[in-house]
Amino acid sequence: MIKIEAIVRPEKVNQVTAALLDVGCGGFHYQNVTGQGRQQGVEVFTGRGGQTATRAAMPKTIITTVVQDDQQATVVEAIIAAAKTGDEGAIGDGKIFISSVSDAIRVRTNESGEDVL
Amino acid sequence: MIKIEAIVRPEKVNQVTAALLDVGCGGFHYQNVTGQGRQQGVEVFTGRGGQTATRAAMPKTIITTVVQDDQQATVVEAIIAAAKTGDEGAIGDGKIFISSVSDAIRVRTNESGEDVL
Amino acid sequence: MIKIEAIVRPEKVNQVTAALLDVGCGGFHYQNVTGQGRQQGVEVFTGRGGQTATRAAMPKTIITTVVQDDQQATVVEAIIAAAKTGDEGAIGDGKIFISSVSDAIRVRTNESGEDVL
Amino acid sequence: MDSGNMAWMLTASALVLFMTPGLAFFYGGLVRAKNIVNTIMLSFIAMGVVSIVWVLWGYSLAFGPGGSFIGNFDHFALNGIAADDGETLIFVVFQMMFAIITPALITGAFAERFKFSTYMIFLVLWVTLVYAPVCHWVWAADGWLFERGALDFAGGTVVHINAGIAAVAAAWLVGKRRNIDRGVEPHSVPFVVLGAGMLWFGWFGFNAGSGLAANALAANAFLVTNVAAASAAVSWTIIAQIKTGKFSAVGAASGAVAGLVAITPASGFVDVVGALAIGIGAGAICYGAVLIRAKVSLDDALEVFPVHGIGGIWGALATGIFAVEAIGGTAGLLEGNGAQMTEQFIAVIATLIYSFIVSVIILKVLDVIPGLGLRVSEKDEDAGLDISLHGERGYVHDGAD
Amino acid sequence: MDSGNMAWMLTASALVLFMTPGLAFFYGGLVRAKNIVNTIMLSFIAMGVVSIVWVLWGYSLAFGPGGSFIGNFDHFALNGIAADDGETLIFVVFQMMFAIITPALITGAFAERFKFSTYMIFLVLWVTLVYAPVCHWVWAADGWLFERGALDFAGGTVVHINAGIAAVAAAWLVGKRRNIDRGVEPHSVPFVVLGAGMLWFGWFGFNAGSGLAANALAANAFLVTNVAAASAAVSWTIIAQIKTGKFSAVGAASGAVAGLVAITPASGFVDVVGALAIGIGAGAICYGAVLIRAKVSLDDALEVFPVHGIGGIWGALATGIFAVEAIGGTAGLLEGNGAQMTEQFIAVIATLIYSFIVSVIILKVLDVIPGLGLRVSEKDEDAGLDISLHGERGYVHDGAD
Amino acid sequence: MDSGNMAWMLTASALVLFMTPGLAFFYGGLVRAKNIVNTIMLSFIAMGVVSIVWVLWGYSLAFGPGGSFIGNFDHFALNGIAADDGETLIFVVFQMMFAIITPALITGAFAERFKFSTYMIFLVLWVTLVYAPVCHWVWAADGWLFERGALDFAGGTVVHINAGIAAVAAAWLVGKRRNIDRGVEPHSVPFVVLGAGMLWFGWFGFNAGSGLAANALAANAFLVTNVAAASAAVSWTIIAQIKTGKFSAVGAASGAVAGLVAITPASGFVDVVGALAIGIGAGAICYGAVLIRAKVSLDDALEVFPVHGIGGIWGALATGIFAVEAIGGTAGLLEGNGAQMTEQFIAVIATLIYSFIVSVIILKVLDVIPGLGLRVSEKDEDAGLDISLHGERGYVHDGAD
Ligand SMILES: Nc1ncnc2c1ncn2[C@@H]1O[C@H](COP(=O)(O)OP(=O)(O)O)[C@@H](O)[C@H]1O
Ligand SMILES: Nc1ncnc2c1ncn2[C@@H]1O[C@H](COP(=O)(O)OP(=O)(O)O)[C@@H](O)[C@H]1O
Ligand SMILES: Nc1ncnc2c1ncn2[C@@H]1O[C@H](COP(=O)(O)OP(=O)(O)O)[C@@H](O)[C@H]1O
Repeated sequence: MIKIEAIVRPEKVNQVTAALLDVGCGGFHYQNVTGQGRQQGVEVFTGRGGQTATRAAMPKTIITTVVQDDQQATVVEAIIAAAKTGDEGAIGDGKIFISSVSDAIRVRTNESGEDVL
Repeated sequence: MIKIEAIVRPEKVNQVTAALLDVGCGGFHYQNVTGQGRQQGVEVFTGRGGQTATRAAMPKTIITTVVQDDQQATVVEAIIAAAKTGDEGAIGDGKIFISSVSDAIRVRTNESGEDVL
Repeated sequence: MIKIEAIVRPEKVNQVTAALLDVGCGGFHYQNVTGQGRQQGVEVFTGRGGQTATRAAMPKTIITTVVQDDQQATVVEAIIAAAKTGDEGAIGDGKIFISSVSDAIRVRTNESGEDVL
Repeated sequence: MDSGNMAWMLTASALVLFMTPGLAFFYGGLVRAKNIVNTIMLSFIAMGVVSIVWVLWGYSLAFGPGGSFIGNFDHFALNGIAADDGETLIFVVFQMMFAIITPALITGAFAERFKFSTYMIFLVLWVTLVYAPVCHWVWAADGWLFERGALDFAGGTVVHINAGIAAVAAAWLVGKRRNIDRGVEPHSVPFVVLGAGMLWFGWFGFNAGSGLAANALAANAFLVTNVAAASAAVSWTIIAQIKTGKFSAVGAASGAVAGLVAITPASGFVDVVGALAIGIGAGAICYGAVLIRAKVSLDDALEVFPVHGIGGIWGALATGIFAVEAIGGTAGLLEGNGAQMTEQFIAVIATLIYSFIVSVIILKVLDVIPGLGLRVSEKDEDAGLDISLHGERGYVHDGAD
Repeated sequence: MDSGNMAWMLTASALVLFMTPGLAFFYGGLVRAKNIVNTIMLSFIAMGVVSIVWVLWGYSLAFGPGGSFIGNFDHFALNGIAADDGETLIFVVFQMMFAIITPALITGAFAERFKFSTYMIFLVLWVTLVYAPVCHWVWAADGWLFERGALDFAGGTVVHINAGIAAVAAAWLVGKRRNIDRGVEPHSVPFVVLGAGMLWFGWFGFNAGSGLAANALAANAFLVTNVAAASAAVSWTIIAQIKTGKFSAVGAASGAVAGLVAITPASGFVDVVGALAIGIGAGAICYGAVLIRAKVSLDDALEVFPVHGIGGIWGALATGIFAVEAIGGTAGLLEGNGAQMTEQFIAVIATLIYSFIVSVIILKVLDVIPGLGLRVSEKDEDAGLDISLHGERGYVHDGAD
Repeated sequence: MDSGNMAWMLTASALVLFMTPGLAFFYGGLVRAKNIVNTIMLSFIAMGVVSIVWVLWGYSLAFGPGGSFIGNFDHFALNGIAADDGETLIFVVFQMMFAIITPALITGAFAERFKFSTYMIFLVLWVTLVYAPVCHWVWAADGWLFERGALDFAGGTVVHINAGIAAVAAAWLVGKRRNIDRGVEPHSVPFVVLGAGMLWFGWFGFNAGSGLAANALAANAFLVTNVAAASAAVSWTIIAQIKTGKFSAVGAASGAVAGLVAITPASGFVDVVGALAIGIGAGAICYGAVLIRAKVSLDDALEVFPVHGIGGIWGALATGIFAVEAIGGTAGLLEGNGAQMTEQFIAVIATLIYSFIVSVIILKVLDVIPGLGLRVSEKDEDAGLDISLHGERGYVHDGAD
């Protein structure tokens, strides 16, 4: 079992989660984070609206799904297709991290293993 | 060291965290996420309250605790006991994922290893 | 590749993220969580402000960065330096967990591996 | 009614109406985030349901001719009120706003677990069977308490004691919330203070409007209202600080409301010194009442009885103590008129008994009617009433939306 | 103008001004969190821009002498209004507040995607070319609709139909929002209800102030305004509940607004029974209109036409149906004066046609002017207008701040 | 006082009271989420503490007979004011609301780091030693500035310059906040605009109530108040847009407040053209002042001096420039009365000097009293004042509650 964590633009969440379901992911969860990578900062007003400051850390959403090892390629591809801005992509489109999960348990039934996903 | 991530119903957080302390977990943290699994969607109003739409992704809370390897069974059992709806359980009660952690460090003291947990 | 997750006091986030950039981290993301460890609870008012209750779970922020294996020591040191309260540290300063990441992919370019970080 | 008095009564009516959204936010901030929509809606829909009941038969029962106990249906749908009778029309309006907020106050007792459909019917029954009669007793020219000379300038008995004791009945019959052993932290302190600010603002219409004129009595009522709210906010805050070491904002807001409750019956009768005493007393007494309430098993979730019930009783008695003849025409205990205290006692006791009993009966009946019932299912309560009853989440901030 | 009437008109003007922040929150709660600042700002800046336009030339065009179609520039910068002419000064003020909220209402149609710089110019043009003339037709002594005898007490045609149909033009020309196939959940139901509460409160100034006096007519207008809002809130809530099983708070709030819209033209002419009919009708009709709107491809994002357009049309016609001679001096259909319906129809149709055509022309022109254009870029829309146009995030709760 | 004037003064008093919760939200939205409760509470408790001080001795010191510098204790606890003297009673009330909001304005300077217990004592001392005397100078019949003929219709010097310069003293003595090098993003823009909306609404009572009557002067004051707020909101917004490319909502709200501040002293003396000039000037000048303030090391956290101090000075001088004899009975510079400018200057300078010195003394004394002190500990500041001083979190949305 592997965990796939995709950090994407918040406005892409609906597309990415739809794509996950399309390729047969059994579930996922997502949450808002603030993230910074190579993306250039945006200018925001501070204080009473006179001054501005540059913030490089931007709102992102991290979508996590645990899948079977052999689903990695399909899922990653699906995420990329859904999360990319246009055909070219744009800085800040996000990253995907893969790590291994040793077990999964379903609370409702105590089942564990790949069936749970 | 292992990381136990339990995605549970938000209303179960107090019970689950109490259970974690009971079985000797040294610490945990939790946060709200939106998650979707097999749970059937709920109908919510959209726009000005005339139309409705079905949302399958529901508010969940993910509770994370890092424990020693040999605590896995006890902790998982405790979480399940606390997070299950009734005796039967209900769809949407959540899932638990286990993964390995290679090290833990305490900021305050620079200590590392199992003592930190 | 390793994932470094630092749970720190919310008021330390700016210092910690600045320290990460200083030591050459390519990116990070953070989010608010509620956490409990050895930290003693604080008293909060409940209901209509007459009664109080002790809450041991306190607002924390978790900062996640994925880096190359050999950066572990530098990054952890930087985080500790930035997140510690005073020279002594104080209970509740937080913890850092290390785990391994098997791959990283950049959404924009499909690149993968260490170059992505 | 001259244009000046009419101008003030139009304004005062708008101000009192604005109290109900204020209450929605005051109560809404105190509950858990998963029940914010429900809590706000309990107040908001009262503006809808009670307005209709009031113009159809509520006003007629409360102020129509009848007996010393209740009016009749002569003014059904405002029948018989001439289009150019501004004085009566604005009185209907002003009183409507009181009828709206009174049952909305009760909702604090059963917050986070009451069935909404049942509540809508409860509103109709309670305004008809409890509010209208008690209002008639105290304020109608032929009401029995009015005739005895009980003083209630702006609704200490009619509104606050009445709602406060009905809240006890409701909290008792609907039972304790699930999973609240750790206490409930208010999910939005800003909303609590926003609500308190709106209530304080609107209360000037409530009290200074209750003389139905823009005159010195109104100015005095306005003054003492502000002073009582202020001194109760300060006294609650300081007492809580002494006890806990912290300055609770929810406490300050609750203190202000307690002071406003207590000055309500007195606002046409006392001077600024009386107002200070009433306010300081209200902060202390209601704070203590909250602590006691927390010790008994009654889950009056948002402390309706400790604040409105006890605050109202304190105000009713304090009116008897501090009334100044030069202001409202009636002397109180301190000016040597001990007899007034008796009347105040009678009004309090009568309201407590009547309202409690009839509220219990109404709720019991609603509980057994098939398809109604008082309480939502455990599942709905756990998930939060917003999603389960209203199909709405209070706050949607996730990336997907 | 005596002091009582002046007191009421000062108050009423303040109340109507307060509706625009109310609208900001009502609309703001309905959009996604990434567009809250923009949505609020669309209303707030209208208070700025339109006030200036109004005192410079808007008032003069609307109420200055001229012809039956539009005034002239005689009162440019309020030229010729004496400093001691309180009656005219307060009329300028009161009417200014109407001119502010009308274009603010339109913003609901193009929420979440309109260019802010273009909007500021749109405000100037629309108030000048659409609002001022229609206002002149209906309310100026020499306006052609006024002379024909069309009834519009507080702005059913001038404000609501006018804004509602301009909303159709705007939603059509700016096009559909991106990525809304799943529907948009309101990001803050509390804000929606807060806004509705502020609107309801302020609307008493709107309607009960429109007689320009504190008298029985104002009291009646106040009464029927409250009753219509209440009954529409209840009817929308119940109908939606029957259809979906849930009690939508946004629905209750929308119902209240629909009722307030519908009673606006009628509030000086109907009695409480008429108000009940108008309110119940408004809740049902506007709810249905929202459902129909969702089926056509017009992305009138916050349902301006279904609520203000359809609600306003219903109100204008209902005024013709339910007008009671004893109240406003004109009988309606039910009292045998069928002819009034014709006038109401003419006013509705004229406003619909004129406002739609001129709004389309204004928007088309703004669209083609280099550097302007109606719609933000896809990138800005996706990222949210708050960050991209305003350099502000609505809510900053992360640990770093 | 006739019923019409009384009606308006009752309303105006309620409106001014409502400004303080407005300020709580305006300021509250600007701070970081961890200090929202504290910031709101700083305003809210002023409603408590100052009301008590005012009726006990504040009013008497400000308006009691005495000398040209300060009143005396003749009216301690409103002693000697007859129960039927509505005119005096409502004046006490109306002025009380001004005494409440003035020190609340100061709190913006020391937001996010001031000790709450010290603040409660500061309120008592500052209202007694600074507010009451300055108020006496300007508005009491025997005040020295009043006798010289300085114009301050609604409180430009008494309220805004006074609070603005005290804010400098406070920001200086309490010192800079920790960890703000990256600037502080307002944590809730909606709350900022909500607060601005409430302030704008309440300000009609502030300015149009300051003539103590419902007449043409009040109507004019209302008109110019709205126009100045509007034009300052627009001018600030546009200037900031030119400089940064973004339309800041916080800027628009700040501009509106700056315009309201600047028109305050002038509102009984200028016409609509003067109001446009004052408003546009206020937006530009206060925006510039904010930019300059950001360059000096004074951490006036929420820009109290740039907006209220500078805005108030601009308003005081502009009153001397734009006063129109036909409106307020005094001509200004543009009508050839250059001498008025001298009086305006003297009033400004006297207030700046007196308020600054006495504020410094008060704060210095409070700083050295054992157990008090101005500033919270570093630990408390880092953790946020809500948890550490108030035992409350502003927002609790986590799953556990
Ligand atoms: N090394 C990293 N560890 C954790 N998160 C990262 C890392 N690098 C980037 N991220 C996350 O991914 C997001 C997108 O990264 P960014 O570098 O801006 O985009 P791109 O990869 O297209 O250049 C960042 O905002 C951040 O949340
Ligand atoms: N494969 C998965 N990866 C990540 N999270 C998951 C996965 N499957 C389920 N979840 C999370 O667990 C929650 C409960 O899952 P669900 O399937 O509804 O319950 P059950 O397992 O009882 O049928 C989901 O809402 C989601 O947050
Ligand atoms: N075993 C654990 N698993 C996950 N998170 C933990 C664990 N122990 C501590 N934490 C997190 O770290 C934070 C700091 O821990 P705490 O024990 O209070 O500090 P310290 O390590 O300085 O004593 C906690 O609030 C919690 O969020």
